[in-house]
Amino acid sequence: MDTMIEPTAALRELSYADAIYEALFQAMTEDERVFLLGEDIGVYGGAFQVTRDLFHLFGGERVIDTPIAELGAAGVAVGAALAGGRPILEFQFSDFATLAMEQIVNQAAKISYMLGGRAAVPLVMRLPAGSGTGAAAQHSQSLEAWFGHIPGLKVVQPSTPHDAKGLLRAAIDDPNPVLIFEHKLLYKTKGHVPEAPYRVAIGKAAIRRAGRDLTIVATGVMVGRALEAAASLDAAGHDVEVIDLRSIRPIDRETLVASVSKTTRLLIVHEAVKTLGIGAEISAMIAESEAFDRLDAPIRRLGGAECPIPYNPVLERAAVPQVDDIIRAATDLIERGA
Amino acid sequence: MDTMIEPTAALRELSYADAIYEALFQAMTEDERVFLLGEDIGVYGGAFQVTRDLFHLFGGERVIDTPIAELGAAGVAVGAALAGGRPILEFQFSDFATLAMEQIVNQAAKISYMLGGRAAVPLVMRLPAGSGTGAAAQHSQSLEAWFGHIPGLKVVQPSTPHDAKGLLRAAIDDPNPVLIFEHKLLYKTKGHVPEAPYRVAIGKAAIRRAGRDLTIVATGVMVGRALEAAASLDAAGHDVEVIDLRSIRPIDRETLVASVSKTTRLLIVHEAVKTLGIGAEISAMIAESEAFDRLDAPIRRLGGAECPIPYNPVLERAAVPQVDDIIRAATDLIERGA
Amino acid sequence: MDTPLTKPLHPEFKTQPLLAAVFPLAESDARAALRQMMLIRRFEEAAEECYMRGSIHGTMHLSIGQEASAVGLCLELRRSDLITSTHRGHGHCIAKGADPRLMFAEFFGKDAGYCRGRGGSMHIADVESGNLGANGIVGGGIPIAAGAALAIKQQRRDDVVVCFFGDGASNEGAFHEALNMAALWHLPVIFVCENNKYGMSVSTERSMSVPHVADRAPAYAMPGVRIDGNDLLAVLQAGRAAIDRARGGGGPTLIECETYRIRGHSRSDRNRYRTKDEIDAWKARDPIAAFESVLRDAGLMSAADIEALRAEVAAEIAAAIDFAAAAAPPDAADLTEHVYIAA
Amino acid sequence: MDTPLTKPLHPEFKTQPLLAAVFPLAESDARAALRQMMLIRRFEEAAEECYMRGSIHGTMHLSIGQEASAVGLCLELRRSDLITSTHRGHGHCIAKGADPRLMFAEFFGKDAGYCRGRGGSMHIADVESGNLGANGIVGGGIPIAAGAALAIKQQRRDDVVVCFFGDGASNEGAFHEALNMAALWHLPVIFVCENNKYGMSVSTERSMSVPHVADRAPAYAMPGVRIDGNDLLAVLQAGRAAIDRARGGGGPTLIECETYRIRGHSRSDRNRYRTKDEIDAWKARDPIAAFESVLRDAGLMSAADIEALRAEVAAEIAAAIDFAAAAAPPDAADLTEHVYIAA
Ligand SMILES: Cc1ncc(C[n+]2csc(CCOP(=O)(O)OP(=O)(O)O)c2C)c(N)n1
Ligand SMILES: Cc1ncc(C[n+]2csc(CCOP(=O)(O)OP(=O)(O)O)c2C)c(N)n1
Ligand SMILES: [Mg+2]
Ligand SMILES: [Mg+2]
Repeated sequence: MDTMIEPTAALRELSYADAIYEALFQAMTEDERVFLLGEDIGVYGGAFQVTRDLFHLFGGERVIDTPIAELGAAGVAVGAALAGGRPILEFQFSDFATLAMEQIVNQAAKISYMLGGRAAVPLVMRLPAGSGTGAAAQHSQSLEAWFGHIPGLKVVQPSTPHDAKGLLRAAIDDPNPVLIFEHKLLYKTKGHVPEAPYRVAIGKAAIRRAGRDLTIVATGVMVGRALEAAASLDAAGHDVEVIDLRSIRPIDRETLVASVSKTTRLLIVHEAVKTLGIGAEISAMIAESEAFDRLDAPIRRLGGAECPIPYNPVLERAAVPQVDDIIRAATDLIERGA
Repeated sequence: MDTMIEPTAALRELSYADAIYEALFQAMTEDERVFLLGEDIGVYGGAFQVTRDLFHLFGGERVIDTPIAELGAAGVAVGAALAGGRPILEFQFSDFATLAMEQIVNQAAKISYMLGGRAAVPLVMRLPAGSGTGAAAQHSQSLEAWFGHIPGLKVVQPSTPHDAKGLLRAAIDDPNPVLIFEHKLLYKTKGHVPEAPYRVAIGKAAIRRAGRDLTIVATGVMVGRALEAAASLDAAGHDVEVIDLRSIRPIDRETLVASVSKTTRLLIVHEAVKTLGIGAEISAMIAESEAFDRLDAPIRRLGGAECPIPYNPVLERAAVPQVDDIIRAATDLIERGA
Repeated sequence: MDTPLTKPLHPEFKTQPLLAAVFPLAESDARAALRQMMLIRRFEEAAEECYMRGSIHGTMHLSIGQEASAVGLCLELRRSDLITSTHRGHGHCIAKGADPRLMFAEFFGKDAGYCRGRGGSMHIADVESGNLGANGIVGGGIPIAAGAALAIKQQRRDDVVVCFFGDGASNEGAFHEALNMAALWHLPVIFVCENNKYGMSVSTERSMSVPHVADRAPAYAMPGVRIDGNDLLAVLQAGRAAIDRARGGGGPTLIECETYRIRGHSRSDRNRYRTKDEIDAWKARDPIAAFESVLRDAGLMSAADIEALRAEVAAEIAAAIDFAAAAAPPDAADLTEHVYIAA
Repeated sequence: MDTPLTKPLHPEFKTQPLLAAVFPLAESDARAALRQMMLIRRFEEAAEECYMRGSIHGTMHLSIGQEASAVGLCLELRRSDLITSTHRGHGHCIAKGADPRLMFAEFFGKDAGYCRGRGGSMHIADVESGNLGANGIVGGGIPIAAGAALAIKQQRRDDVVVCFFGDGASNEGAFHEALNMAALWHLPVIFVCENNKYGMSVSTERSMSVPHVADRAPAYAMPGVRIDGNDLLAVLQAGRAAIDRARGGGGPTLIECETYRIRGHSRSDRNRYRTKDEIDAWKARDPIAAFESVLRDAGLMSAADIEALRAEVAAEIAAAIDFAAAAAPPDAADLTEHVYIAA
């Protein structure tokens, strides 16, 4: 169901935020067990206006404004999931999930295993993440790698409105806890979104642009930057493949290995701090794979600088990869191994 | 000051727990700003008997039993550090740091940066970690990679009594927040520990065994297993270098690159879950380095299985690398590239 | 029965009256309650023996001396009601209806165990009988209980959730956040604090700024009830009232059961933080012995009846251990099974 | 002055008496207090203007209408006393003695700013004048304040810590954990809740199970005082008592200042959750106008004095903005400086 093309009509466009809204609306309409909880998701419509009027449409029992109490809210979501509910918990900023790690990691992730498969925690968590809004160090983190390290969790990072809707719906259907990292800069971006409900499989990367000279694996907001870079590189005669990782846990090893085996060069781009970011795992995974022997250049990563996100906008931009950085690194890799 | 050999007298041996105790005792004696806080560290002496009689020696104002409130205790430690204290916070199990991520990651790690260097958080956190005690999924995690991902933190993992004392003392001297991951299975292991205070530099790996055929980088409890494996491999004619990483953040890139450039093969062994464990970073770092071109075999990682730590002891053993696994992986690597 | 509840309660809330003049239990229920308490006691003793012998590994937190709160609360519950439990959770598990055979199988790490050998004592659970599980994280179960109650309320069921936790757990932020939400949303949950005077080695005086956990209830506009947790009938009464209230849509109650853990915190405890006198004084207030004498005095069971019951229970536990010992261990090849539930 | 404090307080704690008959401030202090409140107001208005014009980016939480709590508390503090602040922290920062020039420089992202352009509004701090910093995490500063008080106590200083936080923050577990420890250890900290009726869009009725934050104080055996937070003298009185108590070793106090945020929560707020009437009613209770009339009535300042002061303050803020605009930005090459403090 990954790509559902509506052949005749003009393609319907939605923003990323509206695509999420639509997935929520449809799931809540179809399944009365589905409910939302989070801070200011009711009348306020959510800090990023994602839940909009759902409070008015579904009422306060299905769109629950919690007190400012992230650990408790996560625990409430875990308990509700155990007792037959289908909670979707919005963290107002992903940074605040630091308060709820106990429930996410010790409880939600492990209950199924600790109970020998005799209980399930079908819990969806939505986490607006990333920098670029001038909100500084405590409102701009990209912490998805933490969750990628935890067996029992699934972690996705949609980069398009289409995937935002489809991955969210897949997450709602999933009997396991799923975290969705939504980059704040993407909420207003637009793209084709089919109206009928559909799922994008968790664990599958997407090849956004096929190419022969270099594989760029990018996540979240970096996918767009990688595509921009690829267009520039194309003009310079370099044919770059761009893969949207989409799923941080599990990782689509197969697609990555196949691509790198073909292109023989790999650049990974993410916004999270480089050290121990998802790029580390991808690099190591490829280095362990059958693609290793085909590499014609060292694997290269671009990630966030080794600092908290600063407030000053020039510093803030400098703290995460930009299109030029990608072009430079890609060119270097292609020319180096040539 | 890394290796302080006492040439004449028979080498004094201490357990890892006692080495930590000694560092605490000495620092508290020398600097009255140093104080301890944690759960049951007073009359009880700590869950692992590390703080022993310090409560009786230094009194309740310097050895503070906190209520069971990890987030609050971490915040109290941050505040005390900001106001001129030198807190050393013991988490009873590293798993419980999940409750304190907010204070550790949003506050302690970032305050210096957010305040433009105008404040410091000289805070030491001690975290007993790891599996092997039958304590199951919520008391056996190895989460050091999370903290390694966070600029502003330093993270060490001593594997010997000598380093346990020296790294702790270096951490106490450090004006930045430092986390010390202590593997529970190490507390009773013994080794040479000089009596006079000394520091082991944070950020320096140690070559525990020099060799030519393969570099094994190991952390924590895996260092001993790697050395055992190396001894076996030696008997089979394989000359293995074993590096004790010691510091997770910052990583001693130089030592690792030099070793791998020499041996041309790399195996990384840690207990933490393999995906996004420190092995991923080391692998990626080497793949990006000048050592990449010298590699004669793919980089290989051994890490924890992709599951929570199970209770059953046979499963528990199977969930983390053992000596045999290391021998097998090392042999495979050496023979593969030969 | 004397009661040690000498400190004043928070003025807004009264303690329950002592054992009601009218005996509040049907004869069959009384026998069942005694049996459950005995079963827990014998279970714990046997678990301790197995641990000493090395047939159980890891760690273990025994509830010897605290049987009345588990049994008194659960006696009033339906099977479809839920509980959340703690690291000291064997008693809750049995009281809610679990099978000791499958509990021992779990402690022995066997595939037949409730958690297929993956969880052990600290994660013992029996979702079938309504126990969502012990918890290795102090306070971890408190918001989970509130959440389960929320789901129940959304589903328009009249079931309730009983949330067990310790005095130490009431110092965790999770307690505050969960009680606030439960009260705010009138959730059908009963918060049952088993105040055994210590969180590991730290007494309530050294960890709590108020004398009683029930003193915290007014901060959530919630009834706070403090009772003698070693008096089964007092527990039963308080529990019944709170359960009825929750079931009827009246919202949560906080019940503080004053009790004592006779054994050390876990197997490695050296009891440095308390005196032998204190332990002995509480041993004299054994909840099982107390209830036995109530039953004898009321003429409901004879001494012989009681001893016969004790023997029956001992045989059940012995059989459970035999069952567990004979059961097959899990296959190491299945190590990563159950990490994810298949869609 | 009328007071809207009609709801009953928790019986154990009394509200402060209304504005004492005897004027409790020296004339110079009264003028200084008014000046500080005006400075904050003008600062906030100017910050808003700069934000609208695009010379400040990111987000911003204004404390317009809440000036009295910041100034009333800080007036009684020494420079060596400490405060912890919140996301809505400009007022606290100024009240504790920061220089508006360096604050604006920070908001403009300049190297001369208090945080060298790294922190911005949400992390504004001036450790020199005793402000340990605003905080982007709701409730994040509460345990930090307790910890700073612990260090002060260990150092045998008689300084105190004032911890500002909002009504919403009192629902966080950090609040519970920190207040318990502060009370248990008799720490010299004053917890000052600026209850402005809303945590973002959620009213206290919809987020708190008790009507008042001060109702939570008894759960920590801590005095809980509820006052009209728009009445500078009431704040001053309550603050003075609590500070004296803390300084004298008497332990912490929780002061709830009832106030209101006139502007939206942040720049993106559409005020869907409250009425214009409500906002207007509170505008009529402007803390600055109220204090001005007190000063006029007491004959301490004439209308002309007051307007002269307002002009002086406006000039100071204008100069601060000029300073900030002219200051140099940080060098992008220094991006990772200050991540670690050099040993
Ligand atoms: C979050 C957390 N902190 C600390 C511990 C270690 N620990 C286990 S039980 C316990 C004491 C709990 O006290 P209480 O809640 O009173 O329960 P009791 O053991 O007395 O039944 C402690 C500190 C833990 N398991 N989880
Ligand atoms: C831990 C955390 N949760 C949520 C937020 C988002 N947020 C910022 S301010 C705020 C409202 C805070 O309310 P209150 O404490 O009453 O302070 P006020 O804004 O009213 O001054 C929220 C929800 C945050 N910054 N931190
Ligand atoms: Mg207890
Ligand atoms: Mg507020």
